[in-house]
Amino acid sequence: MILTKRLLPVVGVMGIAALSACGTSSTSSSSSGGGGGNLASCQGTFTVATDLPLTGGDATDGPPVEKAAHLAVTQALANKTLGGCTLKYVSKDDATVLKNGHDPAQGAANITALSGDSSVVGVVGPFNSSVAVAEIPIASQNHLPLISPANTNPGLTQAGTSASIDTNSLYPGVHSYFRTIGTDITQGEILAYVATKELNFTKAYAIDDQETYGKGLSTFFQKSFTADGGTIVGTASLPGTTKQFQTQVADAQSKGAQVIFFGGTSGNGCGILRSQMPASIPELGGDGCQDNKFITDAASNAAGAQVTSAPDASKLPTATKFYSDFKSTYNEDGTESPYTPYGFDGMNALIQAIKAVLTANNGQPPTDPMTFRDSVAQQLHKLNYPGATGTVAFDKNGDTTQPGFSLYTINGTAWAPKQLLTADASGKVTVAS
Amino acid sequence: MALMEINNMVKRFGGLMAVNDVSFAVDSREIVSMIGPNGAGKTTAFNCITGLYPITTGDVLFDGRSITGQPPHRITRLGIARTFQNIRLFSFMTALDNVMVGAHSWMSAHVWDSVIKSPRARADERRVTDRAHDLLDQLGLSRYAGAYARELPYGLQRRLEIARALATQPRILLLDEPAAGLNPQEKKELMALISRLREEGLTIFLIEHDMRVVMEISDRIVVLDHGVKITEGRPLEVRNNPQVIEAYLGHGAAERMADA
Amino acid sequence: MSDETTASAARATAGAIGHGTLVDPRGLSARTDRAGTTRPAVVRTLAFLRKLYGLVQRYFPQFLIAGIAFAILKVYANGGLTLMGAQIKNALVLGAIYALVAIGYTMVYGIIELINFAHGDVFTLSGFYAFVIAGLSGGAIGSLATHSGIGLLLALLIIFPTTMVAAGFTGVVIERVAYRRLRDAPRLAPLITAIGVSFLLEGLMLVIFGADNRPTKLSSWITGRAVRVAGVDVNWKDIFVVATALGLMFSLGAFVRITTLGKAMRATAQDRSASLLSGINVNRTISATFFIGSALAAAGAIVYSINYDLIQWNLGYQLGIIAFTAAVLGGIGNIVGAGVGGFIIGVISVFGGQLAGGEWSNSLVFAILVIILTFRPVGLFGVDVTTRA
Amino acid sequence: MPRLGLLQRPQPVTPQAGPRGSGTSTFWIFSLGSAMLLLMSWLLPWFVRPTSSGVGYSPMDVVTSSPTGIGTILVYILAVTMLIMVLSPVLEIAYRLRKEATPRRFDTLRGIAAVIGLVSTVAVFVLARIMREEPLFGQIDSHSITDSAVWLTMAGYIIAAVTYGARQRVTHRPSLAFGAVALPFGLLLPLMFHQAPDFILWAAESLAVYMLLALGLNVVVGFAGLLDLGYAAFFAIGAYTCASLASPKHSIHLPLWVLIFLGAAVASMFGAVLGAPTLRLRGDYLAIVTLGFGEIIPDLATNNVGKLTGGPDGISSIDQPALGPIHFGTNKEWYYWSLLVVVIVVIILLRNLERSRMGRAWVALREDEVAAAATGINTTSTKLLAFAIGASISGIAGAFYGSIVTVVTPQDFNFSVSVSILSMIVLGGIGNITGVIVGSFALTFVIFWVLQNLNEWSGTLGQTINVPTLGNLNFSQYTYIVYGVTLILMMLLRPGGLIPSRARQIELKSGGEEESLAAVQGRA
Repeated sequence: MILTKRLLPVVGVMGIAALSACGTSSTSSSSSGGGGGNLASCQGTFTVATDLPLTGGDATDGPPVEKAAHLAVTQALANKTLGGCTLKYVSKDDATVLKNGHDPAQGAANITALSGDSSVVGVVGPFNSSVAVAEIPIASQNHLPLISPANTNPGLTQAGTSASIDTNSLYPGVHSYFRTIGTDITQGEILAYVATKELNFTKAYAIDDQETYGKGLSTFFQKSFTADGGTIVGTASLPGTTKQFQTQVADAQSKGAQVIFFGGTSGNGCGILRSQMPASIPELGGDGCQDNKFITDAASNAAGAQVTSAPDASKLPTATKFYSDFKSTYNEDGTESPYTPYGFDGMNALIQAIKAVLTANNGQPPTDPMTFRDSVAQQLHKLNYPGATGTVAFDKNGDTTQPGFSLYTINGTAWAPKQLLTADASGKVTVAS
Repeated sequence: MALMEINNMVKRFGGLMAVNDVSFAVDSREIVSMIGPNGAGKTTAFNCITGLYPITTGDVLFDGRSITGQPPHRITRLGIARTFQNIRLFSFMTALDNVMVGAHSWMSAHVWDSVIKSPRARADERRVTDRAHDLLDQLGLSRYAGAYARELPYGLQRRLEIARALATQPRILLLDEPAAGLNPQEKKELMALISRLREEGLTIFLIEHDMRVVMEISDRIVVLDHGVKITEGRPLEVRNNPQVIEAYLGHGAAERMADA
Repeated sequence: MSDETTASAARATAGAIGHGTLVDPRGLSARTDRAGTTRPAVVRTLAFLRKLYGLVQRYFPQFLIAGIAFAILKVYANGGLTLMGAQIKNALVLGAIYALVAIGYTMVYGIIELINFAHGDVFTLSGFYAFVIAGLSGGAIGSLATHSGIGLLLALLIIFPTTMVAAGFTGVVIERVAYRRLRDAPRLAPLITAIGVSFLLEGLMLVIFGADNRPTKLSSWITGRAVRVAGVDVNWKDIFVVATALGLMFSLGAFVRITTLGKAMRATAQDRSASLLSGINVNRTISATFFIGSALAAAGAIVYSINYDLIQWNLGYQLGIIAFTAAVLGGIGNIVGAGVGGFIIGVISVFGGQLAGGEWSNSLVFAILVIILTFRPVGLFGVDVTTRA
Repeated sequence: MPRLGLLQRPQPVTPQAGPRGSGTSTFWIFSLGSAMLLLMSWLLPWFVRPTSSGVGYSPMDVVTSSPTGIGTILVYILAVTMLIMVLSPVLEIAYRLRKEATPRRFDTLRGIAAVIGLVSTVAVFVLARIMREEPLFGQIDSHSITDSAVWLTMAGYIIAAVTYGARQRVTHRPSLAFGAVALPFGLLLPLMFHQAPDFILWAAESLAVYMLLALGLNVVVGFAGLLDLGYAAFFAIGAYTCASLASPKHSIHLPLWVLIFLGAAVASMFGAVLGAPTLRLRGDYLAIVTLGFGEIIPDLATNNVGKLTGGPDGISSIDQPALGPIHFGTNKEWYYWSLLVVVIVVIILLRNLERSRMGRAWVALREDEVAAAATGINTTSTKLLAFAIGASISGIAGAFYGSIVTVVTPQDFNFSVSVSILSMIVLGGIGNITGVIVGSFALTFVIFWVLQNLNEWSGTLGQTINVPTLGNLNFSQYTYIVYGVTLILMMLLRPGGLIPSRARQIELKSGGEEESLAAVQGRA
């Protein structure tokens, strides 16, 4: 009786695998078949989840990433990446109406709920650094792997780099946090390089949106800008609800600022600031500004903004397939947010880690959910996976091993990547392309 | 010695002198009435004495101590209780609760006692409840104990207000037109009540329009007109004072009266 | 039942009142008040606080004006004439919008003593009306406006009346549905309803127009620099905003003073029941008040869109409170006061933001709100009744 | 002998009349509540898992599959009795509309249905727990939803049985009946959903915390009649105090059980301090001043005053307490239970207070400030006490909130939080503790559970029936509309709330002009 029960799915799975291999031979490149034959005997359903801002003021950020991550799950299921085991996909929204966007408390509640569900083995998210600050300790206590496609604040992983984050206190349990994107240290260095070396500015005015991400990025930019020989003529820190920036713009102008830097997201006023600035002064910003919302907000004044953001993957040969799959699944380009492929890679990294755990465990999931989660985290550290954005691998802090950012400018009515820049450990910026 | 003494009290509203340099005294266990035409400043004087209005200049002495500038609740605690011209009961509290509110300042239970319902608070509540029932009982209101104050007939509302004032354990009771709106029978009962209160040791100071009531019960009468005290004396003296007649009936009235 | 009746009847027949002691003998003893033992230090502190309260109450306008003057001079000292000029321009533009919204608060409060909490959201809603109306003809109005000077005038002549009338009717409907039934209820009932209306409007706008701020595309209507004074670019837009606000305010002032309806409004504000007796249609007068107040908020929303090119569902909440602050600053019920209050608040938030940092400008306005309501609820220009004594 | 006027008066009002309206409301709320629970127990599995595979206990399964085992038959019986119970209020309303009383037979039938339903529910529950076997139910899955549905059915039936079985008692002693139903229901709530961590979190974070907040605000608004629109500020003060003292922020780690008292003390202090300037103000001005404070306090936190608050990111990694071997971080239901104990204690203490000299003083103040002052009530200290006590309760709520959520940010305490608490007490009944509990339950359930989960449910439904656009519906954006409509409708139609305190109801309908002592003195 037991034998037949075990055998049946094996036969079924093999049949489907063979069929899919025949039908679409190109799909199996990343899933690398069923791995060990013992994976096929795998039994069980695990849950993978995303936690991203999907509604409210952040609705332009989260949904494409969520779709990309969902796509990764769908493909893994179709490809039987985990053999006989199946994946359940849960999408959590960390935005609330009362905050009109991402809400750390909601994020914490989501992670708490996901942690409480013993079938959950990993989460892709969060998007915002302030949410990460709330979520990481809970995930750490519950051994739950978190893979962020968009958190750039270095204080999340590297102690002593952020004034507002006590990194060590974020990990009361195990270290289970990873990210597929570089940190603001790199981003700040690159932005300062662009401002001083490429645009030849010496006076900058820095505004931030008071959040973890924005304030952090602004601090790193100021540091690097000063180090590169520039002067910060003034700073301002304004709540995300701010709609009038004239006071600060006038202040900046009177202090002779050649460029205004905005550390923050377009939901918190990056584009509105641009619309209220004189066209003659350019605006410089980080990845939080690089979205369509910026362009609609900035309206006729949009040109003249330069921002760095996640490396543009849309031209990478490794990402071609992702973008075509995305297009065929959702009938959207997936290019409006550079983070989209990072969500895809994050989820794939998670699935690959799960697969590695299963393979190492003779095709069966560890019985204790905590052990399972711990093993997934360990496998993530070891991972070296060819993703859409390049090789996905994490260092001991959980940071990506290939930090880099692209510089984007407004070209007509859309963002256009100008160049890819990377920075080494000493802060030396090189133009990669 | 006078229980309550008002010295040169002045109350000014903008340019209007509502009470202008009024002085008089009320002795212990005396019934003193204050009369005067509408707008003479009687109620204003009441409000000044009980601390609802700050006095512009002048002084109010109670039992030899100045109470000028004290907040109303402290004046009440010192022993001055009052009723209002237009009845001000707590309409949505029961009659019993109204009286119990009167005893508020004589309850010793601290907030903490109330919160945890300590034995002290219970004893306190019981004592005050008993006393309130007793007061209602004696004033013929016991069957209304559980009714909202607004549900009481008008005459009984007046009586309930007196009960509430009595619950504050006053030494002097200030009644603002207690007979207003009462029928003759009720007025008679009111006069009996006031006499009895005096017999029990209370001092009464009242404003009243009803001359029959005033003349019958008052020991002394203070007459106010346009904020100024025009005379003071025993009922008979006041009744025949031409100034008073003039104040009530207009200029020349006294002569006409004398002629008639 | 019958027992009780006979009992009380028996008691009643014994006399008006029952037997026993009415006067608590303890009450007849002389007593010193517990508070009489207050320590002198406490007494002195209280006296000092009272004196301070009195001082602030009496000299609040002087303090405020001195503070503003100091702030302006400080900015001048720090950043020179250009910065000061630029900030004054910003303050006037912001103040003009606050003033237009504040008038609605002040009129409604003046006439029915209701803090129309939803007024800020009527402002936002009007912004969306303008957005919709401008977009209705497939952007024809917009292209008309950007075509030529006369085209712009035409476009403004279309958008202002339509939006203002739509907003006015919204205000009237709100009053009719939510407030009228509660006109004689205690003050707090309509206030709670007003908060409800505010939330309902915000919710509806959120659902219909989405959570993001919507560029209204009106900013391209008026462009260009009018004049450059001391290094400050004064744009046509800025002039337009301030001129519209002042124009509307003066016409409203004239309207209230001259017309029959205006007189009816003033009469109703003075004494509603007396107005009713003297033949004024109070309901219609109140409706008219709501109509005018909402229409002015709509005008504010249009100039806001032209100047800032954005509207967002929850914009009205904070702007509403700031405008309300302006209204109480000018003395609630006082139309001119509300206008002046709007400009003062504009100056406070801009210069306060410049000096203390932008993150403090909201707190500053709220602190003004708390101080003015606590110390001088009659506002800057109202004569305090206590000082008359 | 003179006859007394007293005797000629018409029928005196007897004190025993009592608040009848309140009892009837309680009865109807119970009816509605049980009907909702029963409906939910049916609909929940259907919504969440539209496929009949895996869920044995779903109405869809009952409808689509042929009866085989005892279990299925039991479920059929249950279904019929449920239908009767759910429909009976409808029938009752139909009769009421025709101004007729429901026939006695109807009561009997309903009683029988209640008993049979109760028995079969218990039977289903026990069978499902003991033997998860095929012959009984078809396929039984230990899925959370199955369990929840069974628990919900049980709760619904118990309430229905109590309500209908003891109808007279419910109408006459509403508070007692309410306690008898609410207490066990409240205690069992986490068990009903013990496999749904979302729900436990809702119960702890939203329901229990907001209930506490609503009880606190009720002291200020309901008892003392002072409309406080910035109540979230005190919540913030409590939460920040406790977060600072139980997190790595300042490396201080005090246990929650100490912090509750500390939070209450600090918040009440602030309550008195911030209340002081409002003492002389009229009702609506007071409301706006408190609103101003409600805006300033989170602003101060955002601007990181004195480097205490951590700025816009707030304070994170807040400690989670343990009670012996139970670690609250992993067993969130213990938060709920401990909060429930706190809520019950607070309710008892508040009832004591309400019926004490302080309670009377508050009502007196609310009704007539001038008369209250003239009756010896210290208006200043009485008002401040209301602010302080109200704030102290929110301080307790804040301590728990920080601990449960593990992070506090200034945005958690904005105006909409104050309004949501206000909506709860307005919905339930201003000034009435029972009403406040009902109101906070109803609104937190709708806002923080139903609306939030509808997104997910409709998404799942959309996936299954191939209408993926269903997943794009965002129900939580209706939150503001729910609050707004609640406030407007309640004020217009039923100002006393669902379960009004009798006095408040009449008062709000036909109250006169309030006149504050300050206004009187201000005339001077």
